[in-house]
Amino acid sequence: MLFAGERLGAAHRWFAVGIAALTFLLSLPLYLGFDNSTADFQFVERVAWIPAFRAEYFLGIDGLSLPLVLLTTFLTPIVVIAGWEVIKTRTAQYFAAFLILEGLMIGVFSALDGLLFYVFWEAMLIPMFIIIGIWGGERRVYATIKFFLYTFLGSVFMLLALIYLYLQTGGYSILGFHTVPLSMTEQMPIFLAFLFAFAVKVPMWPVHTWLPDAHVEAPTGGSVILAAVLLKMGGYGFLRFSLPIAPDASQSLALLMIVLSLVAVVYIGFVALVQSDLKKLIAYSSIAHMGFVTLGFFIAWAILARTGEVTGIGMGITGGVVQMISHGFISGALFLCVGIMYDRLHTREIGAYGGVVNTMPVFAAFFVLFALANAGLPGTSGFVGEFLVILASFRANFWYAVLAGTTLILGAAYTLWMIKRVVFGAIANEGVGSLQDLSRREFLILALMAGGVLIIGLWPAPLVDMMSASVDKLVIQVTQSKL
Amino acid sequence: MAGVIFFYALSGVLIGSALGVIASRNPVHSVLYLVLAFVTSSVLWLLLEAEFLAVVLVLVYVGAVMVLFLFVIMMLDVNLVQLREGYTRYAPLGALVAVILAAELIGVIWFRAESLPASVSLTPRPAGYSNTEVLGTALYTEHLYAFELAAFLLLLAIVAAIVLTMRRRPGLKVQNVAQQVAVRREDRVRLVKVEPERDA
Amino acid sequence: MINTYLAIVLFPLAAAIIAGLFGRLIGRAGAHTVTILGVGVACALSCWVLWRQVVDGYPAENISVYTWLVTDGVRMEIGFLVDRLSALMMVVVSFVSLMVHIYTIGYMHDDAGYQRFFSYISLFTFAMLMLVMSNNLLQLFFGWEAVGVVSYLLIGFWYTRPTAIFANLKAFLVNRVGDFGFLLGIAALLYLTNSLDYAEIFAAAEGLQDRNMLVGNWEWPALATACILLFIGAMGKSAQVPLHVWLPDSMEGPTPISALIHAATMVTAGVFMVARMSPLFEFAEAALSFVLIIGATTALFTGLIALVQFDIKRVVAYSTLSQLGYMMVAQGSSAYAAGMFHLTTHAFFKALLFLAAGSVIMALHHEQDMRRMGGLRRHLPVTYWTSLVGCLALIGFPGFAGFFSKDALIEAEHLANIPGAGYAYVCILLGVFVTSLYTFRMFFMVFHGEERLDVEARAHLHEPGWVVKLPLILLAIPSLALGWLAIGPVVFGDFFGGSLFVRPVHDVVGRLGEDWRGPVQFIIHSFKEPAVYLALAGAFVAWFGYLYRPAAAIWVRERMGPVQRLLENKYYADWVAERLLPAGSRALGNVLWRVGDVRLIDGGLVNGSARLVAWGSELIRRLQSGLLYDYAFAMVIGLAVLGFWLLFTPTGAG
Amino acid sequence: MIGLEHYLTLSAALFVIAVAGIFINRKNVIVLLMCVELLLLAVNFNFVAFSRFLDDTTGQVFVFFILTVAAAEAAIGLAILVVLFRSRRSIDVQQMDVLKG
Repeated sequence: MLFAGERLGAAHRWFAVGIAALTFLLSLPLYLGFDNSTADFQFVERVAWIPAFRAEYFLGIDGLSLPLVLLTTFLTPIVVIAGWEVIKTRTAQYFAAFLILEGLMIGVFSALDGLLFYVFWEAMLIPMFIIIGIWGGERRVYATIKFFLYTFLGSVFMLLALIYLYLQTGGYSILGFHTVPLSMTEQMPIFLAFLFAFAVKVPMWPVHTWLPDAHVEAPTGGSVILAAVLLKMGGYGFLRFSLPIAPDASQSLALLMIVLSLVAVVYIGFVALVQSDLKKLIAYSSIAHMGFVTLGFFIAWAILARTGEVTGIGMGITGGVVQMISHGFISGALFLCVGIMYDRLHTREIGAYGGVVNTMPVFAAFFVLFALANAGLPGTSGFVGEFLVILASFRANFWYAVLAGTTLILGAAYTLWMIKRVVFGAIANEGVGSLQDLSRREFLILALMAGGVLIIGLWPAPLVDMMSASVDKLVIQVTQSKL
Repeated sequence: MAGVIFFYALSGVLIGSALGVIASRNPVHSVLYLVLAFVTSSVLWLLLEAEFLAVVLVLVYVGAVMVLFLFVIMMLDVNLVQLREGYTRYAPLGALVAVILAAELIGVIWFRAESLPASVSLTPRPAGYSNTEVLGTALYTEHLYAFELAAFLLLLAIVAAIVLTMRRRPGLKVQNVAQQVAVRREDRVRLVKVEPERDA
Repeated sequence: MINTYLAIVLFPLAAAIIAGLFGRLIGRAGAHTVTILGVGVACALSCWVLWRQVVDGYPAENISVYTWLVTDGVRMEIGFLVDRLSALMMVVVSFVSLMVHIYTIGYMHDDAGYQRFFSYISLFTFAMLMLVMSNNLLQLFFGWEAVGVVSYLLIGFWYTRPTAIFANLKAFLVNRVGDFGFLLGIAALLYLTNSLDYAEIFAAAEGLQDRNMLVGNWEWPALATACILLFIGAMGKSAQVPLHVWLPDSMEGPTPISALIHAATMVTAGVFMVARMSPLFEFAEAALSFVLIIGATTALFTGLIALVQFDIKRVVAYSTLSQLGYMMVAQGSSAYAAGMFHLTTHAFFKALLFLAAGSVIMALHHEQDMRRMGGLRRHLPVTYWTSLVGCLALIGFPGFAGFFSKDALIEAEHLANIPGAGYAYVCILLGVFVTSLYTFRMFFMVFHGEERLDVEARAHLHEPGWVVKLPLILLAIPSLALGWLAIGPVVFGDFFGGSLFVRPVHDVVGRLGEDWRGPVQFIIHSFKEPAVYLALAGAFVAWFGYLYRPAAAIWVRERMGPVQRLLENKYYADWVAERLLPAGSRALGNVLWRVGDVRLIDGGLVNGSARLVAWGSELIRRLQSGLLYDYAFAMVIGLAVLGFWLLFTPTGAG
Repeated sequence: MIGLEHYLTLSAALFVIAVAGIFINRKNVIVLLMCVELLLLAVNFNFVAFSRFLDDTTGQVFVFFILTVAAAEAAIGLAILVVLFRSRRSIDVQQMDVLKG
């Protein structure tokens, strides 16, 4: 595809979509065959990779990684379709980059070998770098370099930690990492190393400035994948590495993490309020939502401290994971909507729009649905994650819940204010007047995303049952000290 | 007792000449000071009963190298005025560092040198002791390879110096013997078939 | 029985989806028939359910439909709890919604978004029914927010009007502030009882009575905190004082939805929720007095604002606000039955008043300002008589529905002895006077006095068709009769049965009911109470001021200059909500963004480190001066330092 | 009685002066070369002193080699100097900062 793409002519688009759809179909048996009751890893593939370091090609999924894998396979065909007419130059390489990216992302989510995980983690940057770098907007070079350096700098520390762990356990298997006893002086640097790598990816508050730039400059497909899946790697990393491997260090730094998450929710909420660029606004809103994810993970010890029992910790972590999945759908869909508008009017400024509903009613309906989901309307997936996290954080501390709760108001404020200025109102200018409504292709992708958002919103039971066993195991791991 | 006075006098001259080398305005003066320094040190070496080396120093080294210096200075008609400027902007600082360095070295020699055979008295020399003979045997037995190497080094220096400075001045008509010898018959002789002409 | 409940809920939803998505296909007629059919079925079924519950004594049912989510030992389900309380509410909601559906055919006749409007109002009915029938906090919250969203869509129905889209954003955000408190209340209850299901929570309520909860570093009574938080949600939805700013602005929406939202359903959700949570509130004394004080304040002060309004719909809106205050007062004094009864009667006569106002507006070709009305008695007879019934019911004229529910409520509150009861009693008495004053001020200005109509309005002044008049009459009947029939069984009898839980110490309604011997005796008894006289006095003052000698009204207005201005600016509540808060948060957002993100993080951390590296390399570049002796000097310094370290520092000398 | 320290002090002084000569003189390259010669002289001095006091001729052998090296170095140094002069027209150290960063 990468090399022979052009020669295929028009067919290469169908070819790309075919492959992406095929991968999604292949991932279905993963879900159907998945046994919810056990917490250990399933569909395990284990082949010696670099015998010298005893690093193995060791893949497997459990309750936590399966939903993320499904999210990736579900979104990639949509992203490929979304980029169909939009991308004019070198389309074959564009689709190839996405397919490679998809493979690497699935690799990250299913890698159970430390080195393999790291390889996938770094390799995943390259296609993203290319996507933003070549097909991006005006300031794409600055944005993509910043994105690359930020993430790369973060993950270098992770490599150190992985090597140290390798020395401790003699192998790279993550399962080994989870059980190896580590003293506090060991756990703290390891946790900080992982923290730095994942905090950049989530992104957490102080290291988040790369996201708005990357989103503004990325092409539609790129920013959908960036928002929908790449941000989840940070969250997944916390679950797979930081919490189980260094529980005591996590406990001591839990307050810091909670404060950072709450700052992300409130501070970024206000910042999002004043954005005039659509994509920046959605980028900031996704930072605020991801703040919930980290909040959900790190209130475990606060709950333990206050109530003494374990109930509520599982709810927080489940809430975090569900929030990740739902955020994937919602912010992905919002970016698709912005992309659709950008394809027509080539501007992302809110000021340039107004009264879109008059000329594009169907699109407006979808856009309002996704905006409400972004504001956490019950019945949509946006609500489920936030609801669980707020309930759990109330057990930890009243004021955590209050601060987290402000997202209800702030979220609604900046999202619906944007809707008021863009969608509602009289037709602002002749540009908006000349808009045509959705094409069949765009309708299809938005409908798929809306389906995802509503299904998880109305009936999240299957998603939660899928991960309940793994969450319980994680809760046990988290509460046991490893000193 | 004479040795001590003698030693101090010579040391004074030596240091004075060394200072002269670096302090004098005119490069010629500094070369001459350098010669003085070498001669004084060779005499001191005599004190240390290293006669052969002392003589070699003066004969070979001073004779050849110092003369070379003088020759080069004379050749390069360096305008002396420009050289008057005096020292770099941080001369005082440099001097300070030199003093520190000196203090360190002297500190090592005098205060810390417990392992030195400080007060060993000079071992008396056996009667027929001849420095040159001992040196010669050492040179040609243990250090033969080094010696050959040194010789080769000198050859290399000569060739290098010539290669560096040799240049063919454009105007010079020099006979290139090698080329003349290497000429072949074809370059010089050309067989031509000429039609005999009849007078019409 | 589950499929009947499912039918009640799903029919309006299905109708909404059909009308919404396939609006163009089925055309205007198709849309309204489908939706009316859907809501009609729901109404019929709910009446049947109510009938069975009340007459046949069918027991309350608590069924769960499906499991929404199970995590950490907490089962979250979607289910129905149908007891007398929710059955009554189901009937009220579906009946009024049906009336509005029929009425809209006339009102929205020439509006482009006809189908869209119908799908919205039946979606609204679905959301309201889900809220009312839910058996756990999660579904209650789902209904709560869904109703908020649909009201957002309805208020902003004419989306091309800037004031409309401003009003709907404001309404949604203020509701969201309420929901914020509501969600924290749910979280508190989950924390205390580890379950979201009503049955389990109510069972555990007794035990939680005196348990304290750690809030930050204060010890607050647990149950009271939870109930107050829940009540904040109710304040948002039922527009109690601090969060009432959105209600008057939601007039931007079409009149039917003002009737639907303000009279019958959405706003009363708060009152219903407090009644539903009565088992909790009973054990939280602090929460009850909080409700009482807020309700009383709302009742009096919003009533005063109504005095200075000239837009007919705004007057009715503010009157709804103050009536809601009355209902909350009833709930606060544990007279839940009286509160619910007032809610029911209010639903009917307020919907009547709204639709009457709508018909006046339609008649005068969308003229809403009372100053350009007057003397319509002769032109709109049916509207005149029905709105007279509505006004008398509203002020609590003896014999009308409003009288029975309001007086019962006032006397019950009089008997309450929880802190704040005295203040509340004074407020509601003054409120009665103010209510009758503004009601009859509106009545006289619209129907009596000289005609201040502008020319073209009078030209085609016509009474709207039967599609409008029929609902008016249908709503007038219960405003008249309901009081006589229902007060006995509903308030004093055991109509609500188990669904309302009242602790004996708070049972004011019970004590009031001891000497209850029928409605007539209640009317005679009420003459001993000040309420009725205040109502009549209010009406007289209104008559005197606006008909007999208008000059007197103007004279009063000059004297009350500052008070007038205060009322006009609605105590500057609007100023805070529209100017201060948004501008403040935007300013904060800008500061955080400009300083925080752009300058500090981006400038300092990211580009800053880049600049640092550049500066460093510049410095080092200068070291390479190219002069030979500089290098030599550097070497010698190195040598000196090494020597120094070697000789004089302990490590070196070792 | 002249002990080994005296000789070492003398050679140290010589060394230091030579070193100072290298980096504080402004004049020209030749002085630099001369200073290098001086340095080597100081070193030879040490060798001779030690060989005398430790009664071991290898020191002197070494001096012998140092001299050859010094000679070679001087020769090449001057050759470079000549070439430098030819291309630069002056041997003033001040201008020769082509290496400037």
